[in-house]
Amino acid sequence: MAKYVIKRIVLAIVSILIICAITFFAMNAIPGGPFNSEKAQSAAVKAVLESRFHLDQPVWKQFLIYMGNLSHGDFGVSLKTGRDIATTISEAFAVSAHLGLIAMVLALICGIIFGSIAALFRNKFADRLIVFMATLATAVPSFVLASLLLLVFCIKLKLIPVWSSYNPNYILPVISLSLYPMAYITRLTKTSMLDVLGQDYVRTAKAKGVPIISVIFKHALRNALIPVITYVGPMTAAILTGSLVVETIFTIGGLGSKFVDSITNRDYPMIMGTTIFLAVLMVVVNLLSDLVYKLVDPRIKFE
Amino acid sequence: GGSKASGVASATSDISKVLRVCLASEPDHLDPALNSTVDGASLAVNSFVGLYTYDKDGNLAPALVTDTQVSDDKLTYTFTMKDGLKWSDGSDLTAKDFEYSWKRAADPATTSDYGYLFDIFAKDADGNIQVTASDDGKTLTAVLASPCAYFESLLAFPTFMPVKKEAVEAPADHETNPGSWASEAGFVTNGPFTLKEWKHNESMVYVKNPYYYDADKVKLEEIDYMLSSDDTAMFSAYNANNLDLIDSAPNDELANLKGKDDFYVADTIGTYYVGFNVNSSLFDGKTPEQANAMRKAITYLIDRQIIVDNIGQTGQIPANTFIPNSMSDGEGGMFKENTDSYTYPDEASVGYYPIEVNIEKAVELLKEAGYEFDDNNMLSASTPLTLNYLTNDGTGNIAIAQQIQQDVAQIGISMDIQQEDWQTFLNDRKNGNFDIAREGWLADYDDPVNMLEICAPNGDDSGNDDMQLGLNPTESAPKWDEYIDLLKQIKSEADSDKRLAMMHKAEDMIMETGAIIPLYYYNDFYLLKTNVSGVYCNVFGMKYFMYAEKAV
Amino acid sequence: MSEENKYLVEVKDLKQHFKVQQGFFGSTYLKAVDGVSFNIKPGETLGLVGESGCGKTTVGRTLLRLYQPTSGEVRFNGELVTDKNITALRKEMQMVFQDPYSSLDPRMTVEDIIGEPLDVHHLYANKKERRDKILDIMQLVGLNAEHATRYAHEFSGGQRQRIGIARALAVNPKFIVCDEPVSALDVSIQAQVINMFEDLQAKLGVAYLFIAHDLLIVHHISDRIAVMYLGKIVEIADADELNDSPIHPYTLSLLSAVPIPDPNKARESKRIILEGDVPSPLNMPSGCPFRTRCKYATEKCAAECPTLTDRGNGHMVACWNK
Amino acid sequence: MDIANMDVKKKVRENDEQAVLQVKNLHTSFFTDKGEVKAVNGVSFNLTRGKILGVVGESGSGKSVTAYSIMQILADTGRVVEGEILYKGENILKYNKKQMEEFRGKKCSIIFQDPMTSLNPVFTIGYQLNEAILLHTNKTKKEATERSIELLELVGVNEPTKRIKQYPYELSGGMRQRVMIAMALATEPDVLIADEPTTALDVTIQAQILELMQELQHKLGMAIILVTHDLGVIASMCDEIIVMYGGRVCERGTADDIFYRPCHEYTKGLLRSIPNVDNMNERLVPIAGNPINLLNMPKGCAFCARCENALKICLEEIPPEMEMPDGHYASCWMNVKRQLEEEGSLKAE
Amino acid sequence: MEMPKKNILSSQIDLKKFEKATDEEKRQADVMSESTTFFKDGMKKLMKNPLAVGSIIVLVLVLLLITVVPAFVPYSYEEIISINGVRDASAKNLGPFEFSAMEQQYIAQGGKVFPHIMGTDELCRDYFIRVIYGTRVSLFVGLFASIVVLCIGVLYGAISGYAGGKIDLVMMRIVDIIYSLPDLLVIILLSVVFRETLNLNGLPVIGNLGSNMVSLFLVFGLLYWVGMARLVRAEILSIKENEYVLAAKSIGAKPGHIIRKHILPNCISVIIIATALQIPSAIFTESYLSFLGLGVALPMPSLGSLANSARQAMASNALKLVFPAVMICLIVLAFNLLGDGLRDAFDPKLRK
Ligand SMILES: Nc1ncnc2c1ncn2[C@@H]1O[C@H](COP(=O)(O)OP(=O)(O)OP(=O)(O)O)[C@@H](O)[C@H]1O
Ligand SMILES: Nc1ncnc2c1ncn2[C@@H]1O[C@H](COP(=O)(O)OP(=O)(O)OP(=O)(O)O)[C@@H](O)[C@H]1O
Ligand SMILES: [Mg+2]
Ligand SMILES: [Mg+2]
Repeated sequence: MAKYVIKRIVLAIVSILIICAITFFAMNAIPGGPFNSEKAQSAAVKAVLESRFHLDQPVWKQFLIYMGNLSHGDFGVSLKTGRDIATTISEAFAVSAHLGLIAMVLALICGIIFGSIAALFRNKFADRLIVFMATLATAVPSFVLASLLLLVFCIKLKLIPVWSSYNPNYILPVISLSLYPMAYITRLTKTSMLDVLGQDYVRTAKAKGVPIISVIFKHALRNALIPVITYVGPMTAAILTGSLVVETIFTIGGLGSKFVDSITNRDYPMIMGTTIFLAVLMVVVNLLSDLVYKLVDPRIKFE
Repeated sequence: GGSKASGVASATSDISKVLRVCLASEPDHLDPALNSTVDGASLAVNSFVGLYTYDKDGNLAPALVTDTQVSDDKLTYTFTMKDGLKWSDGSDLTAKDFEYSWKRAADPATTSDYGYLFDIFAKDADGNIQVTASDDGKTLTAVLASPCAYFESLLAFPTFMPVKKEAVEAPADHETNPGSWASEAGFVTNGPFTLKEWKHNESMVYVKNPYYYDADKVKLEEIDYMLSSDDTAMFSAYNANNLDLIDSAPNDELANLKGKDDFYVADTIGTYYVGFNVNSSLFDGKTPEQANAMRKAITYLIDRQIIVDNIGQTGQIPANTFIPNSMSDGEGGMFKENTDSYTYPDEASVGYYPIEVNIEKAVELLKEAGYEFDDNNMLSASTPLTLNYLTNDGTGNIAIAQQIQQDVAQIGISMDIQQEDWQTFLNDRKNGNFDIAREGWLADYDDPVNMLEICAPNGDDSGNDDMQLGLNPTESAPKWDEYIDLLKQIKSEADSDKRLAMMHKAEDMIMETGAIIPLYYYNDFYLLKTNVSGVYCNVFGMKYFMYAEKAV
Repeated sequence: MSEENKYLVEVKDLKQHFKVQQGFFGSTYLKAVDGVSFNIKPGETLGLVGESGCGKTTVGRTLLRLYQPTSGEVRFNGELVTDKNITALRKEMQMVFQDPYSSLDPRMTVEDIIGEPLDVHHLYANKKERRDKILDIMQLVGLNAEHATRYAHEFSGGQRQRIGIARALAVNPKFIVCDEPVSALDVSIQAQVINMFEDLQAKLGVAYLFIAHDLLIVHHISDRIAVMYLGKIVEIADADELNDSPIHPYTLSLLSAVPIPDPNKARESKRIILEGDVPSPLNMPSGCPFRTRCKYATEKCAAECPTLTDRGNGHMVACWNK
Repeated sequence: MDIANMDVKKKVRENDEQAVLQVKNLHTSFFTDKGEVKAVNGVSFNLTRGKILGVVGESGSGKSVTAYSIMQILADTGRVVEGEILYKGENILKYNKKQMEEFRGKKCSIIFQDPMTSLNPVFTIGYQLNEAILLHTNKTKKEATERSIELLELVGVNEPTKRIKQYPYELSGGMRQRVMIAMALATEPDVLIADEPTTALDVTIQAQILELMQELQHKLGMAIILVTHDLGVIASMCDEIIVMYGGRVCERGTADDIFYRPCHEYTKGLLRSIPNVDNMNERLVPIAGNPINLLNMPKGCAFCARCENALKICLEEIPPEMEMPDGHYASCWMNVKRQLEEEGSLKAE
Repeated sequence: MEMPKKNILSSQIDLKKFEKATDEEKRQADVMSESTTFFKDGMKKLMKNPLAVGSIIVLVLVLLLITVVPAFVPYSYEEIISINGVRDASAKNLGPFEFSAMEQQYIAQGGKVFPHIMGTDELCRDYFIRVIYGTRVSLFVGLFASIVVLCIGVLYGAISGYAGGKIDLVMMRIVDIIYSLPDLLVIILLSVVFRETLNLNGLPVIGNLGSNMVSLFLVFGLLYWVGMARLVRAEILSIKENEYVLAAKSIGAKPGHIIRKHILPNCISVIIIATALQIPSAIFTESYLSFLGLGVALPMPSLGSLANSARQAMASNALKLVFPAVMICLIVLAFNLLGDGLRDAFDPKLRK
């Protein structure tokens, strides 16, 4: 088990190194630079900046310098704001993760319940309604959804403030964030539940005289969750890291817009920092979801 | 670490003492020396104050000085400081702080975008600018290299605001990271407000600085900034009464806002224009004159009135000169005026051409350039013309691009719109990867030179020269050496009449190339709830909140 | 080489060790077939029986080089089978599969399925000849011409198995490996297919390696029978001989475990119940693989693996004690 | 003509006393996209205490569906459309949900064909055994565990204390089937239905399991329904046998009746199509044709299309069930024909 | 009434029926069910699924709308409305079926003006025709992007799945890495690179859409094929397990033959389903890119860019957001439901 985890981590580090390299060279290949502005800087300032951030070196050397710094935990500072990147990311992530976790838990609970209900009442009205709603929820682009929520609840009904410096509005962002995964989990749970309900061991449980509710929520659900976990892993990573759309529309200082901004600003260390952070998060979440797998499905063996 | 503690609430519960504002998204720097944006400048003027400031009427007024002495040659300025000036931490603020701050801002190592403004100062043997504070810190003496008509206005500009040496040099990395002292809430200022709380990309809370020299007149206790660049978000928040002031709104809403009580329009000094790449392959095989004619032809095709009415929508004035209409001439008058010594080529409209569309003229000019037309004034298929229009994203820019596309299509010119993100756009524009590009400039100080510089080739002339004038010129590009010389002369000319004449000449030269097509003069609008009074702004777009009052 | 000794198929010390992934990086070898030798004469049927997982299928597939053998050699008609000549030899050696459902491509019509080997080996001059050949073969295995355009999923198991056999016969092979061709079929259908195998053998003179786990069927169809246990052949003898006087303790209990479809005989007979399960092929016991379940097992069995020895009349047994 | 029904009534009355379970004229259908699949078409039989009833028939003849109908564990689309299932005289089809849950597992339990998939992979053996015990008895969890260990010992699982902590995937097929049996026996039901319990297993393991079942039946005395298509298993295990074809019972009687005096053409054909133990080289006589398609049932006898002696009446009318001597019943027109010939109403060919 | 055994038969029984049946009669009893192919069977199932049928109808209607309607509407998507050659600057942001002042005047003078079914936009263009064109563009993006994804994904997945072993391992690692690369970075990079390298002015249709759009396709193709590749690989791995593949091998068929004749036809249904579901996801991604300002070239509208620009005016003119948003929902919903329907009908894994 420990050996497995270590192996996974080693493999992940290799992947992350490759991702680092690709990202580094790709971002340097994009035209534009962090210090471009409408008016040109004076040559002296330009020289100071370039040498300060090693931009006068060839790209491969910059890469080596960056990786060298990274190896002792130095992510550098933002070229735009001069703020420390590790701090910036951790602050933004704290915000995104806070929202994301609530959204994900909501999505999981509702998704699983709705999915199970749909499977149970297969081809009945409840099933059709749930499936239709879930499909509909995945058919609305997130920015449209978020905008409409804002329009209805904040502007028309005035139930929730659009913005407030000390009492931020987290209900609508959470809803916007969770609707899509909720719908997806609902559909996934339904399919996999139906599959499981047709399995022999469910028949065995029924034949033992286990009450139907127990059959579904004890015997079937745990098996039905296995494919859901596969999806939930990457989805959690995606949601925890924030969504540009939701952050823009609801004015939230999360990681999603940070990342997009860093790219549009050509803030190289910030791009690298967020990319590495996202990749690591992805690895961690995937590892965790594999461990959860093991928890749910004892057949999974790591050795 | 940040000050993200969740318990931090508004310092005051009295909403009438809190102004809630959204100007833009998070500024890169709150250090006034490093700021390079208009929104950042608005933050700076409300948390710092320089020797001068702007008053309610938009006029320059002394702030921290009691007296200013100017030598006869207009080269030496001596400022006497007010008594009892203090930083927000209670420590004394003296002329020495100014000496330090200016020298710091002028130092390339500080990497201030506006460092070049200090080029007007005379340099000593070490290359330092000649600014000295008296030992008692009461007076500050500055020596200029040549007379500068706009020097006093610079004194109210953020780059010239003071920063406290001890605070700036407190962070360990202050040498390589000059702005780091002001990258979190709680830094020392000398203006009406200090930053108390900063949720990055969400909000900032500024509270009143009791040590501000004019603190008695400051009625507000707090300013809350929403940090967002999404027009829709800020407009929604404003409409939901969560904000008192926003200085941007969705383009589509402007038409409904005009004329309302809470809609304010302010003059600014700036021009929205489009610029040709004079080295574009479009002009291959043409003589410089023909190339000029081609560019001017486009000028006559663009319907500026529609752009102003339907896209700008805030009562902008269609432009027929490059230098903005509200720019002064340095002698107390306006630059854009027919005078005894200078009349514009189109006297009636005070500009280079009437703003009405003139298709016949355009066709005529294009014919000069060798293009053929059919009887309906449509470009003949044998001499096609396709332009590539480079713009960055942004609703207004895109709409203008499409409008122009339609305008030139009227005589059969086709135009591709190339829409890019800001950095790619800057890069492509700088490198001349376009035929026409969207341009615009809001003046940093009220002097035509600030506009004229733009057409100088890159280098230390602080130009941006996206038109590529004088840069590796092709056969068909205008000769530009004369302009560069002229610009140098303007900068060192002490006689203001001569200077004015030279500046008109420079503008004539620019307009003659046709490389710059002015569309309209910028103005600035903001939405301010009607119960708020005392907010004002200057022609550079900086907004002053300290004298605001809110009726409940 | 004298005529009588000429074998159609000779298998010598065939081994098939699969590399199996263990954990993330590690891997071990699974000895699915571990040194198997036997011969088959032209027109003869050799039955191969054994418990599930003992390597029967693997023997058949490795023999036809569907798997690359780990070691050992196979001769066909005296010629060593190698990677080079295998394509040509596929015309001589064919296979019928166990599962009549997964062995026929659901997207192909019967005609295409049977025609595929003809296509691959270019055995016809024109479309008509192809069709005629296909219809001939279909008739041979008892399918109607009108079935030609139907898809496999429309047929019953027995019919599907006929299609599978027809495909194998299309190239006129001399030797067919039948991998449990009847075990998925109903009893009544089994008999149809078994009879067909017998008829085809009589008519075409093909030799079979007939793999099955149903001893009654194998006994019925085979001339000789080989018994496998964990990748090794433990006994090989003439069918009747093996049935009447089995020697190896495993064969003995295998035979006794077969339920006899006759109530009176069933009441009389006494099952020899083997204790425990077949060991995992990943974790084989040392020496004789059967020793863990054998009541005669001695220390020698644990130390050394017995080889096949002839007990007269071609009855070969691999056991130290019997 | 009412011959069939009358016969059923008579026979049922005769056997009422000893029967634990009676199935009367059971009809079960699946309502699928393609139409109604009549999987079971009027099956009747009695299950006597302490006896093993074998059910043979080819694949798809409705053996499993009959068993599942008794347990009420049919797929969603399936429904008993007609008939009665009497457990000690009570019609279980009238049971409510609660009673049915009580019936399942406590009164009657079932073992499935595939031991590999019939145990829930995510719970331990112990958990699954305990669940069955806890559901139907008042035992505490600890007592249930003890009972589970006892049961595992009973079915010959070695090291039961260790096994209860293991997951199904850690056991071999034979072991799992033993666990299934232990689970089925947990509450000592009156009726045990074994739906092809050994089909998926090797002969040697099959022998172990069959031996075990016989032993347990002697010890516990419950009635067993053994569903299989292996005539060998039937011959060695069962007291009584019913032969099914196309959802109907063709013949039922004691093992000797069926094997030595078969009275239905299908049974006869079936026996001819297995190798003769005495003469292995004798050619088999297969039943021609293909299994029937339940969606496309012939009007008359389900077997008629494949029957070499089929009569014209076979194609048109369903044969009535006739008692051959001594509780041996068959539904075949050939018997009627023979009688008619004996009577002389029909000339023998 | 008890019936004596010997008298079991009354005279009602027709003795003639006890003659032996002929083979012909027997054969009639043994009818084989009607011949169906996998495809026919699946179609039947699909047609029984109301949601899927509804989706097909919706999609057909949408297709009709975008192909037929532009012929009838006298406006063009990029042109400012003009009356008698005079631009109508007053026709700005009109509501549905409203006429501008100039148009009203014209009508009063007896002129005929085609109604603005969805009003006009801020640049005085007819919004209905823009939505129609936006639908065209979005659908085209969806279809084309899916095709690109399909081609790359199937090829890559097929190679990886069929080759197996080390090659598979390496190829799948590459997929993992591409999976975790920051999309946006790659999108910006690729669109810049493609713009520099592609010269599309000569090409029909595509040239019209602009290089942004083409780079968009390529971006989709290069970024989003990984999902398809994984799917195809998994499918092929499972198809490879089937004995018919082994059977083909035992016949002596070459790998190419096996892939062509057996593997591809058997995973085609899964691929088609995945492609159907890819279309809405591409439409979605395009709308997200429009949100970022990286959408299609101007003045060509796409549903995403229309919705995004309408978002700005949503407080005062919600309808402008609603029209394209509803269109996106309709198309995406229809494709999703159709994809689900196709899966239910054609996925071999779901049919037993
Ligand atoms: N391709 C393969 N890779 C790895 N192991 C394999 C492979 N094929 C078979 N095996 C293993 O080899 C052993 C022998 O398998 P094989 O299929 O030959 O047995 P068998 O006797 O045919 O069994 P059955 O009666 O169940 O068909 C088994 O343990 C099986 O798991
Ligand atoms: N869920 C279902 N839906 C539709 N038809 C079904 C269903 N379950 C069973 N059937 C049909 O009912 C008939 C009887 O099936 P059953 O499982 O009882 O056969 P069986 O005699 O047990 O066969 P086997 O020996 O293969 O287990 C079959 O034709 C089958 O197709
Ligand atoms: Mg096998
Ligand atoms: Mg069954």
